[in-house]
Amino acid sequence: MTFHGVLLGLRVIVFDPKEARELYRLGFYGKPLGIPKPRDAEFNAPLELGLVEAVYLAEKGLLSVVDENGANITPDELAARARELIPRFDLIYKVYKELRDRGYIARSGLKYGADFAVYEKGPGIDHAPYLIHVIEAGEEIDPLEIVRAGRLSHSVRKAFILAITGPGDAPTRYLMFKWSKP
Amino acid sequence: MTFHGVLLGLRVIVFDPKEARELYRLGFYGKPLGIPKPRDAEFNAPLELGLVEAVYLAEKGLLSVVDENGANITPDELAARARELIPRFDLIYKVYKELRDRGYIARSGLKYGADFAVYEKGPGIDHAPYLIHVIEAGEEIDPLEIVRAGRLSHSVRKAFILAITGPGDAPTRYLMFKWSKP
Amino acid sequence: MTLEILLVDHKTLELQILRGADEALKQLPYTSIEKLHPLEALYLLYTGTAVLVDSVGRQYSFEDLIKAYSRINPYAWVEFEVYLDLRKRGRLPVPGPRPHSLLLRRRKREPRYTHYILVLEENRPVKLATLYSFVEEAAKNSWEPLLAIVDRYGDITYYTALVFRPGLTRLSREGDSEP
Amino acid sequence: MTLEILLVDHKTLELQILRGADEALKQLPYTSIEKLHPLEALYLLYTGTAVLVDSVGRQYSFEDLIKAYSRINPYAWVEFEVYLDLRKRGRLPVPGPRPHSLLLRRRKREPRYTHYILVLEENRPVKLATLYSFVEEAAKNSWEPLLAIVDRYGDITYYTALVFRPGLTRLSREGDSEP
Repeated sequence: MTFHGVLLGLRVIVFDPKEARELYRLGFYGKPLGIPKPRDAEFNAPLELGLVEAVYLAEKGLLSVVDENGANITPDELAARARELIPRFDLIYKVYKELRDRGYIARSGLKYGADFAVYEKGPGIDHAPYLIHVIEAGEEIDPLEIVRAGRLSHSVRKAFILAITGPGDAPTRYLMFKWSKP
Repeated sequence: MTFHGVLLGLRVIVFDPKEARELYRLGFYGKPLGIPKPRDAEFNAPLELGLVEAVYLAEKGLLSVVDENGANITPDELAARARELIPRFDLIYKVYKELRDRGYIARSGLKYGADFAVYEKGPGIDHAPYLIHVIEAGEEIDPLEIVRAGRLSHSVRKAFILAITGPGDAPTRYLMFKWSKP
Repeated sequence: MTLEILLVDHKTLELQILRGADEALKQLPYTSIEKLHPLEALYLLYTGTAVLVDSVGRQYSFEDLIKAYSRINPYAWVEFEVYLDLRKRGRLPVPGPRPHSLLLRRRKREPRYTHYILVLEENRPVKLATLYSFVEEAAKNSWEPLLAIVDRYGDITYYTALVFRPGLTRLSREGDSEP
Repeated sequence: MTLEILLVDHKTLELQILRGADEALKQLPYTSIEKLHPLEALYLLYTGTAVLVDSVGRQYSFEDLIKAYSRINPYAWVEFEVYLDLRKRGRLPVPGPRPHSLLLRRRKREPRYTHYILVLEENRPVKLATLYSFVEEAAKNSWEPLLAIVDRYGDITYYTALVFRPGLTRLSREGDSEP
């Protein structure tokens, strides 16, 4: 089935509560309006999608998006919009897509200071998410990046993952770090 | 009096333990080798200065610096070295200098994920430092910067300070934020 | 439904209470009864306490109104999110003196405002001059300035702001570290 | 002082134990007795357990040796910091197979190594290829790879590293959040 969203500013809103519930149930996409921590998919509210998720669902053909005036927005147009507004959108999207395609539940890690929070089963099911920090790597990385990611992840888990990636087809490599005392 | 330091890589080391103790006592400058949290200035170890502190002390005429071979390094040469190695050195130094000149104890906030930890009396005397995040401001700021600084400061205090500054003589403006629930 | 709102102008979104002023007073401060703000109408529509019609009797849903409001205000959705969040916390916000701002009272019948809220959105840069003048305007009126920052997934974080002057502003002596 | 070290070569910092091999064995693993690494000599000088002289009898201090070591190794100071920190924690590191690396045993007399440590310094970028090959080399030898990251004020943080392969690496089921 196709879900229907409206692009309002930096967000895509699925207004129909039935569609909202189904889309959330499908893979913990989005956030129901006014419910910071949904217990389950039994809410009765519109669903708010970030642009990263919205582009992913649109490209999969699961989401059709219109603007405030009802005019259709193609997945490419949506991605162009996201690229304009979100710093490092292409890198973040690339990692998001790979993780979702592999079956992980990838959600915003923003409230933890990370790019993503990744679950194997889902929020409320897994004990705590793994935090992913997307890093653009040339040939080199400043160890400061590792320290900073560690500090941001500290309150959630001892372990965090750096997704080190580059533009285009450059493969993404993942390094997991765990704070340790020898 | 003048203290004597040796530039080794990214650090300036004051080897003489007596000088080390005096310099630490002078305003909680540096960190004694092998002592992560000094209780007082009664340690018997060399003192390690970061380049920001070292440039400040050198420009004040309090610190004379030589390289591994004993050749003299001027404050300007030291600053040039720091500028090469430390991202945003000029902005960070500008804020550090202003805070120190005003009588605050400004130390590294790196372990908290901030640029500085600022004390009125000193570490171990004040209950907890205020964390300062230096932000380069054009005309605008992404609110994301505030959220990120807040997340990094969260574990220390509810309040943190953004030092918003620009190159040259642009005045630095400080905004203090405190996490709140209305 | 006892509460009926009239959409006077499709462009400016001028709104009036057509029927049920008594009911409206249970929901809103008396100052809002004469001229309803789009955020207030959105809230009444969202909670199902009112219906919205135009002069020819056509009915408009919450979705219709938020789309229309988005056309004239790029912050429409996030402002509503903050308004809704404050209502859920039992507060009664009213639209403030500057764009994307709200004012709060301690209690419904109290004339004085206590908090001045500026809605900000991640990835929408804000002018520093705006931040400063907001904090200063709040100080002048003895309101506590609050930034409501909505991140790109709809989570809201509130921060009290104040201008810090090195050497002049005293840092608080007591610790206020998190529990 | 019973322990005397000879500086064989000023340039390469080749070092030998001149006197007090028995004393040295209390301080160092037996593998280090024949050929002393600059870090080990620095530690013995720093703790005041040894003196360092050259072939004409000139004496060298801790400061002299760390300056000399800095000339041939830009990581000299931070490597010593990590070495010292590990010794303070009761561990006995030995120089590892690659530059800026150390190996750890569980106990002094145990032949097997358990940890492989790479010293990194903030603001000194490291090649990604270096990080990967380090983690892989550790895996091949069944050593736990540890990064020792020294920040620009001398604080050290240790991280265990592993390559994560989406879809293949299992995320641990139990929570390991901080207390």
